[in-house]
Amino acid sequence: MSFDPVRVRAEFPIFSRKIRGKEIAYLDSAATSQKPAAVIDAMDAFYREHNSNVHRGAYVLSEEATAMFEETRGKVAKFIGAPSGDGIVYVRNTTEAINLVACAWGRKYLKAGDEILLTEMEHHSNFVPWHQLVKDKGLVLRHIPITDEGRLDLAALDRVLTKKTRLVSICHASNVLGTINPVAEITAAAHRAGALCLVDGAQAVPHMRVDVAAIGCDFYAFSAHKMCGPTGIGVLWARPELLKDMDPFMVGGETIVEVHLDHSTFRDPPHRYEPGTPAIAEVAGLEAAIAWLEKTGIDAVHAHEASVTAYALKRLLEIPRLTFYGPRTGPRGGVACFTLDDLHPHDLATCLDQDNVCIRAGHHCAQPLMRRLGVVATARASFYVYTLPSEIDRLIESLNRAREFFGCR
Amino acid sequence: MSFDPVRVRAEFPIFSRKIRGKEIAYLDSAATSQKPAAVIDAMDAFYREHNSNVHRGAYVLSEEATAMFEETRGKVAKFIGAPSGDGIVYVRNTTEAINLVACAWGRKYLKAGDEILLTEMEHHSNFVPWHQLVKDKGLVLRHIPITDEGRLDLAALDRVLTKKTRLVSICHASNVLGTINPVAEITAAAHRAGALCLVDGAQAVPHMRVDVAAIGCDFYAFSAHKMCGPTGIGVLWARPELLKDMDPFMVGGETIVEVHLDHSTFRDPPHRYEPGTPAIAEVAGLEAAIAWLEKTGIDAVHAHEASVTAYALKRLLEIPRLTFYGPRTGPRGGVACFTLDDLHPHDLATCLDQDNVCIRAGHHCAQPLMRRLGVVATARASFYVYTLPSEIDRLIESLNRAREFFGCR
Amino acid sequence: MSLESLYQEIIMEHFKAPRNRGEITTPDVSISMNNPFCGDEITLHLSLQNGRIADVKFRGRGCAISQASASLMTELFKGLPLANASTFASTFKKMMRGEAKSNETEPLGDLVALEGVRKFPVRVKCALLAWSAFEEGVKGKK
Amino acid sequence: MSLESLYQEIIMEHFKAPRNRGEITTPDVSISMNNPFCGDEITLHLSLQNGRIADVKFRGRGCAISQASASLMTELFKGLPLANASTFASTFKKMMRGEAKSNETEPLGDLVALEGVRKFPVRVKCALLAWSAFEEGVKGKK
Ligand SMILES: Cc1ncc(COP(=O)(O)O)c(C=O)c1O
Ligand SMILES: Cc1ncc(COP(=O)(O)O)c(C=O)c1O
Repeated sequence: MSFDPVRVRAEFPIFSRKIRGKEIAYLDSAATSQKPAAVIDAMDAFYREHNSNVHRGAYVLSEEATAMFEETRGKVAKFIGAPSGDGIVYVRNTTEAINLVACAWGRKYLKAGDEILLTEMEHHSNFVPWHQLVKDKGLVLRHIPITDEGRLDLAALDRVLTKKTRLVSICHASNVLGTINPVAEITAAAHRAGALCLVDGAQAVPHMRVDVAAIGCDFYAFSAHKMCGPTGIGVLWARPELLKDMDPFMVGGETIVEVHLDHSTFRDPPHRYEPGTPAIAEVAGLEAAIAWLEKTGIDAVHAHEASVTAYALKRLLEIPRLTFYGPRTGPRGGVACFTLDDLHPHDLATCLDQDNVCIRAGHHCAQPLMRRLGVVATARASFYVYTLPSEIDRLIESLNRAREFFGCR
Repeated sequence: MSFDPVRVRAEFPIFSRKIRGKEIAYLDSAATSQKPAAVIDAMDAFYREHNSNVHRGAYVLSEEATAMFEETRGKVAKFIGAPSGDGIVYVRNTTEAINLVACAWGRKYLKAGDEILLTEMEHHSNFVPWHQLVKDKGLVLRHIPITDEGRLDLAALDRVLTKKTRLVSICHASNVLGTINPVAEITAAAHRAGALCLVDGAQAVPHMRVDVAAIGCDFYAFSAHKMCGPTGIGVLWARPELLKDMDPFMVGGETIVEVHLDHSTFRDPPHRYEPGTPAIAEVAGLEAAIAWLEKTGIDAVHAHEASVTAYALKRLLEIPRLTFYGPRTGPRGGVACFTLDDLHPHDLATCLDQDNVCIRAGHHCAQPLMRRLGVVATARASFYVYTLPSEIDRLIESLNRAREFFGCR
Repeated sequence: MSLESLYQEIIMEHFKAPRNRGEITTPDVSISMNNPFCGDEITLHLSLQNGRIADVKFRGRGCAISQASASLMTELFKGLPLANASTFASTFKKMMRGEAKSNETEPLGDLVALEGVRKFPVRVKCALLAWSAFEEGVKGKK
Repeated sequence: MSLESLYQEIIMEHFKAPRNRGEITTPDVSISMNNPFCGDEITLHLSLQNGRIADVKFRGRGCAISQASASLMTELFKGLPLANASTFASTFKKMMRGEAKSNETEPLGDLVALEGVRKFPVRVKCALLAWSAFEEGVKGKK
């Protein structure tokens, strides 16, 4: 079955909505994706037909909910190339996944003088949890710099990856530059140096085939809401051997074997890390999102995005006085960051909104990268499986109208 | 408008489902409640019409989502009698709320020798986070004992509440005994002793009018999924003055003001405690749940439950060799815990499931209380706004069938 | 699935009159385990002689399924070489996962009555409790 | 709401030619602030004399709204008693929350052009940035 973008788009109910009498050109999928009817309906059906708490009920509803909840671990594992569901921990989002590693692994194993290696292009979610740990533990943070084109400067790796590096934590794809990082290569280097490797896959899993076994990494994090799934659920995959020995993070019901008045003992992973009633309906939504992406074909999704992105880059670069950030060639993700003349991205975004062209303006939770690029904020258009070339045309027209309105040269 | 249980029940789609050709008698609402169509539809509508990330987008969808997300804080506050939405932190569930206080407040302010006072009837979620803290910090845990009838033994308060007590953390209503604790009185005693008071309202907010201002407590925690709302969202209310000075807990996008390569600075509450993309659709669901409970009338809900519970107690106590746990008189919550002869609660639950009577069997995440009661597990039937007396009749019939099947005396 | 197919006669019989309940004074293996879902507990004692299970006893609190499973297990194990017992344990677990063929389960004898538990997923852990305790207890023994 | 009602002529004029940009060599008040949503920054300098704002300058990077708002604010403040400036700041914030009556906002003069920002909720913080910096900077001063 060939990929038909118009038919795919028709599966997303939100695009039948009109604002100011016009369709929405939603170019902010890097912030969160829209959801196909199949995902919305799956959660709906859960609440209407199967809703109950998991794990403890000896009745049909609870058995159904539990089976769905646990079997989805295996489906998630398969989707990202992990050997089994044992390494799948349900979390709220990518941010929580990284906090979990920082606390449950980092607090247990790291000591003063140990080094953590990040990159200059990380999302705040892959900076701030480490900042906390660095402060508490006396660790040292290092960063892989980026080239002017917006790729990791791997020539610098020898300098920043040292014998003291205990963890390398990097994004698989940048939410600003669109760069896709060579995570397998970096993982191999990390392992040679005796360090573990965490990959922040928030911008990768929705858009391309991910294979954690092939990457070889130790931790992999992503969020459902950016991959056609619901809010409130994300995944930390970790090697089961690592999960087994890490400390508990948040604790409570579900995480324990025995509770006494003054102490408790903990269950095996993954449940050890899933405190309290989990996001059950959201797991049903995640399952549906994965099924939908598999049905649509993740390679087809990637190819479609690549062609839309190539078209967008071509059209954007024709605009006078537009500064573009990130690689212009080679495989890259579907985000296009830019500034226009001396127009502030906020003013631009507000102008575009008048035409229902939804872009993001700001630092994109990547202030350190913004500083490296010498800006405070940029405009960002980002694309997904449902993006049509006609939406790129609307973006360009709207940018031109904004230039006129603000009297750009 | 008077309360019509049959009409109310008709608003819950799950009750039109038949299993083995029969309707479901869902008597496990203390584990999680069923959801009215209004709540399911609100989330559906969010995804179909308004879905977008919050806080950053300068376009209509994002403005709508942000307004809904932030305005719901005020509605939640009003629902629990809090003066404003400033003290409302969105969390995953009650368990996360308590972990948040243990980490963000407890780790900052408590030191070796300080005491925390719990009760013997707490849910694991109000034991385990403190066990972790006690171990790390050298604190002392104390417990308010319970009477044989299953009430807090307030006569013992003088002994367990000491000059060293820094926090009293107690459930508003017990998920096992049904006891409703005098939380205002205990908060006053805590404050007199110079301690703060956290109330675990997981079993109270769904069932009765809660007024945190009248209680006077410092922290109040609850979960949406037990109050007709979705999974994946809960609330920590805290006095804004306390929130202001607590340490960050989990960190990342949304929690920060400035991120540099090696350090970051944090935002004001409540956002400081809400890391990454939040459970946005779930907040829409929570808003709808509150609106539904307000429309139905929380006092009417409480009165309905009281009458169903009274009927259930009367019928249960007629059964020979049934041991009942918890107060039999006075205001109490809608849970009925019992054991039958020497029948194991698991066997009982499986028998009842054959008749589509859904009860819970086990320790109900309250192992310390089970030990106090001298049992390993009990059966538990729990009631809510949609429970009908005819379901109690089915419970009793089914229990009698089980007695016969297992040849009880 | 009916109640009768879960609680077969042989199960009810072992539940009501469990074999080998008690303790061994100086056991070679003593192991306690519990089921975190329901709090059910078991303590299993083994005495070993020349690689055989000379005696086996259990104590515990639990449901009909877990008690009958423990009783039937001890009955099967008494006098058996440890290696055979371990094979039986693997077969039993396989059966509970629905992965065992009927010719494989035959040697389990009366324990086959527990196959019906498979249709009651939350109860599978009840049936397995004694077996998990056994496997944990003899880990590393030959 | 149309773009024209947001970016009124007076706003565009102040954005393109902001007044009082720069620094004061030895300011009595110097305060920097940023908007966590977009990273916009402002640094505000005041020199005070006998409870009056003798001079005021700002620097910053930001959008048309935040720059025009800062420019208009400094224009209004220069020479004003500090107390009056604080009152204006309260009135301005009230206006942005939609809580000010029109007779209250009149003294704000050209700043009333910013009232349209109210219809663009995420942009309200842009309009308020300079004012928040002012309030933070003079906190505790008389
Ligand atoms: C009294 C009490 N506290 C806390 C909890 C934990 O709630 P959650 O699982 O939503 O975190 C429960 C739920 O069973 C409860 O009954
Ligand atoms: C690269 C990257 N990492 C992490 C995150 C954080 O994801 P979440 O907000 O779902 O936790 C994002 C989302 O913007 C991202 O783009």
